[in-house]
Amino acid sequence: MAGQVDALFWFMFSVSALICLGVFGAMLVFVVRYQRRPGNEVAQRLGPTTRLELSWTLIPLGLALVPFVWGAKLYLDMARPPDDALEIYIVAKQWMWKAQHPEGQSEIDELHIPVGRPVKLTMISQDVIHSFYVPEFRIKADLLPDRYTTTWFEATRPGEYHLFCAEYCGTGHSRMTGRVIALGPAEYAAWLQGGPTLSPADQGRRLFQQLGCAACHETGLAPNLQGLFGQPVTLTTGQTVTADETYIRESILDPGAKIVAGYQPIMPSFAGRVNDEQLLQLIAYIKSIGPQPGGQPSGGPPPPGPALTPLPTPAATGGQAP
Amino acid sequence: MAERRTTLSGRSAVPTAPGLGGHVAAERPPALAEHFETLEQQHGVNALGMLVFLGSELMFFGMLFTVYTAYRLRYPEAFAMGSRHLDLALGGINTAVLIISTLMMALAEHSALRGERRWLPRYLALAILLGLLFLGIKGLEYYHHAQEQLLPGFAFSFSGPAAEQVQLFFLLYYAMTGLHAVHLTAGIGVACVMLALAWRGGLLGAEHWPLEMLGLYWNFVDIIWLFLFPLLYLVGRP
Amino acid sequence: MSVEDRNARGEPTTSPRTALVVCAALLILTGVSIAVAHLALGGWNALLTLLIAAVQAVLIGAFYMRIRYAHGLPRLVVVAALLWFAILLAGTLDDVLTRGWVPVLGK
Amino acid sequence: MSATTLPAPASYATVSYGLRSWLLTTDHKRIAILYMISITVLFVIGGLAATLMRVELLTPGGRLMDDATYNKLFSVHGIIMVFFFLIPSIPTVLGNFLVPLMIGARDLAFPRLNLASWYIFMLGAAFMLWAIFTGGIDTGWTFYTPFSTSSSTTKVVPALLGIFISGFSSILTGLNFIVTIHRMRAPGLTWFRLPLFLWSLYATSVILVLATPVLGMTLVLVALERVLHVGIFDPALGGDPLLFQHMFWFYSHPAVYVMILPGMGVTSELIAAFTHRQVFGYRFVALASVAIAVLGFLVWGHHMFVAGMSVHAALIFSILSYLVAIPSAIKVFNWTASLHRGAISLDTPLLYALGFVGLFTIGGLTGLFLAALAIDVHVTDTYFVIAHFHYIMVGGMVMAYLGGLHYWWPKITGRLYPEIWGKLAALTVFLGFNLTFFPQYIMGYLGMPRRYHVYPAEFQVFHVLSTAGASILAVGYLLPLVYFLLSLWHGQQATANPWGATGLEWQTSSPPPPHNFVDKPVVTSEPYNYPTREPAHG
Repeated sequence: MAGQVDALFWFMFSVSALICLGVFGAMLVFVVRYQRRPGNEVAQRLGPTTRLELSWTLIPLGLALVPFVWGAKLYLDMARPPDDALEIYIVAKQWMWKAQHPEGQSEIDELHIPVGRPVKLTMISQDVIHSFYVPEFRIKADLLPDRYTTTWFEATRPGEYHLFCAEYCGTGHSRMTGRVIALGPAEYAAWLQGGPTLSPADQGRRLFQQLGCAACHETGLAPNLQGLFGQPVTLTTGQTVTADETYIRESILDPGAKIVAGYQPIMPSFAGRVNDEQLLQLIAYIKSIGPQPGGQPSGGPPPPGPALTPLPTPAATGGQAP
Repeated sequence: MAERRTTLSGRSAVPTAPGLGGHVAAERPPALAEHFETLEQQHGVNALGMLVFLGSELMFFGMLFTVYTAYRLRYPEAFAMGSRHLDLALGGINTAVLIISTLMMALAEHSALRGERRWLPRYLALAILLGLLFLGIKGLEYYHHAQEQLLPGFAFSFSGPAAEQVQLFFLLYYAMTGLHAVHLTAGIGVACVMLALAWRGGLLGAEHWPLEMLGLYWNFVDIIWLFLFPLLYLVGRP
Repeated sequence: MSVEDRNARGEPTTSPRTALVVCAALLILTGVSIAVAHLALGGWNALLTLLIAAVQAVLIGAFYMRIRYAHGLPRLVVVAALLWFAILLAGTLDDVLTRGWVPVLGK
Repeated sequence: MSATTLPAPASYATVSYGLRSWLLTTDHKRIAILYMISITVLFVIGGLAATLMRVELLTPGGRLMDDATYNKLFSVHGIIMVFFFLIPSIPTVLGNFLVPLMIGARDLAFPRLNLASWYIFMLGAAFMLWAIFTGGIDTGWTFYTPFSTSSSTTKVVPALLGIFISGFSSILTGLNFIVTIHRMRAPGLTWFRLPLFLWSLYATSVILVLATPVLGMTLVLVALERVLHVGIFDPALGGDPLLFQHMFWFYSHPAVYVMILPGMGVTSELIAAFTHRQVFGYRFVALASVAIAVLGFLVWGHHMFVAGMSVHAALIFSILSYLVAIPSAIKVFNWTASLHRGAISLDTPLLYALGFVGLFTIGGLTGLFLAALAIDVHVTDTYFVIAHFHYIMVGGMVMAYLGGLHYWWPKITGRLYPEIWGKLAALTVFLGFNLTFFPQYIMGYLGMPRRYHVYPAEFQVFHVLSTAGASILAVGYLLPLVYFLLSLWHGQQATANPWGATGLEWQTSSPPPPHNFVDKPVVTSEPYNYPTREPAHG
């Protein structure tokens, strides 16, 4: 991706340089040549200008479409992470970065990634707006406090790269920096070994039990979460929303906001009881029991709790959790 | 200099006013400010100035309308809930009050133009009184909200789901109706000055233009309310 | 051309009779608006009530503010202000309403 | 009769004396002088902040001051320069002075409102300075929420109030210009006979009148949110921080055109005057100003491509951003074509105008890079953006302002400035500017983020170059300040029309009498009607 962005950049640079050369060269020549002096006391009368005007209106207009289409295509690619991307969660706060790997490692102000594999970041801020910027990969994305944003990249060479916060976030803004460390596959595997602990999805499952979510969500009082993630959900208002990260987060923190059709608003708010990292773990768990590319729900961990009885789910894929 | 004199004439256009630099032309009407040529020009300047000003005002409210629309589309339920806490009867009465005050203003303008010295102060006073009545009813509504603990930032408690989003509705409600009330108050203030002038026999005939400016402004404030009313009071009523 | 001329030609003024009729129309429309809001129209209420408000605004603009009698310039000012408001609204809603369109999240 | 052959009437500057006669004046020319003094002082304050920042950035480690101080400095620099220098600069100084003169009127349509605008502006500036000197402000000039509403502990509310108040000054000035240009033109001065400066000021005024209110209300809501701890843009309370950015940029992007359009107008005047002919494609240049004012309102979203805006909106705003580049390109090509077979006098104002065209071209072209979505993702919020908008605002607007000041200085003061020093200063500004800001393009593309107090050592070389350039630039700005002031006492007396230019403002004495014209002007010819020769062949 970085190479493609550079290609567009140098294309635009070349065209711009040509335009500059043309305009500046013409200005210079005219200024030298048409000095006011004896023999050139007055300017030549202007002829009709319309044809020239139209040409330098329409030609730039056509020319402008090239970088637009090119830039838009790359932007769309940036907005759509590949399906096989490694998903890492990022939580930012004044003034540090925290990364959580699917295998369980978490790190601060550093991000270890494997070379040659797309990495998708799902990110949120705990306070003000930050922006995740790695110049080497030509990517930048703001982290918002109220919903998840994503970006993705693929490192091609092992090495250490700058990580900057690019959106001004207060006193320590310029110190909110870090390193992205791209490792070869073997080194990355070795690095993963160094870390302990449960994957976010496992931690999420544990939280799910600890917080008592299962008491309703696995008994029919509240929508079943199996196979839910990424599916459309019909609300009491008749609207349909997609059960994505932001919706799940909202449902945990503000359960009354969007209630699934067919259920009562009985769920208490968990705002203040779970922090952003735990939210991400819960989401990772719900994701892990979501629809799998292969077809059947649930890939990694086994379905928690007792065997599931058929539930009065309003939508075919199950409802969401108020 | 000479060659440009041929291209841009510096000669006088108005033979009757040869020296605007120092002398005052004899037939200048007293109402004509010294930097204008004719009363018609002055009138056009004032009317256009007021219209452009109102265009600017529209964007003040437009910003609030836009924010309101964005949040209402995002939280339709909460906004309906918030709206149902407003007093539709008082809101409806207030709408009628403002519409009638606008009629009074139109009649006042008309009698000023016609030189009807007896009627002008009466219509104007009625418009002012109706404006004050509107503010009074609005104040009564605010008082009710305060009793119901619906004052974001001071005392806000809302039982039921999505309290924060209902609070957002009330914030925008206060911002929009508050800005409107500020505008109406300013209009009433100016109208009082005009009433004093009209009482002494001013503003009649050719001198009626300040009243026309006030009328434009008054009508604008009315139009804003006519949109605020359905946006704020008529949500989620079925 | 002085202001009195305009008056004599009847151009810039609305007769009291017309003003009364317009006022009555405004009041009736307000009543209609309240009634419409109470019908079960499934979401169309808001649009209808705003449409009524727009009709009321046009009535006030045309008759009380005399845009009806005005020539190009005042109309241009009104159109410009409305256009700019429309730009603000459209651009903002274009973002707000389409944030979920490209399935970036949860893909 | 020519003003020069009559016994000279008292000029606006000498018709009465005393502070009172200036502070209570309704003469547009005196108000222009009041503005000139005010914004010069504010420019110096904003410039001092920039100087301190540039000195600090000589070293990567941030040794001179702490983080908080640096953040306050760039905020002060941005707020003062944008809201209290660039936006008022050409409109309130040159515009105030010249609009009535150029259309042959005795004053603006609302002279008292004009004076009120200045007082409102000063009140806003006073609030701003109070905020700066009693604790400072660290939000940047963009006031992004939720940082400005819930995180910053500095004097945000007084600063917001200062900008809010000065906004009314902008609105009233714009209103005054619009009405004046519509209703006060001399007989015969049709729209397509207007000087191009007035077309651009008219377009600017439309922006001021229609965009400023949106910023005003937005700032009020931010202040409310801060004082009452309620959430309008605060996500913790159900608000949407992106909505703030929409409202902010709806004003602040068109505000960029408020800063550049008057500069374009001045440049058109200068090019016409010093090539001694009409600007090539007069109608296209005139209508391009209007097109910029309209299209400029359709592109604000390009500040938000990485902010979490919807992809759909990003695509729309990207393509619209290319559209607004077209009228700007038209202007550049027309200015260049105007030089062709002209009769060029390379005086100081033209040097500034040529500098404007060159720097604006570079700034405009790099703006296209920022409109290309994928490139914007990389370079937004880096020094690339800093360089881009300084090429437009400093390279463009300040150059044009200085060029305009030199051109109309004889008209404003009745004195000539020293031409040699003028040329020297123009060259110094041009060189210093490029040395300051061109390296910033490079380090921006290499990834140096903006608003960074400490930075990786690899960027130091560019920062050193930039600081060196800034020192030269500072000298370039000080020179005119000195020789302009000296010329008031020692300058040669100016005639009514020292440049031999067309335009009604040159038809009256220098400096003009209180009511501008002894005889009511009538326009009977096309604009810029210089004598010309026929094409050599054909």
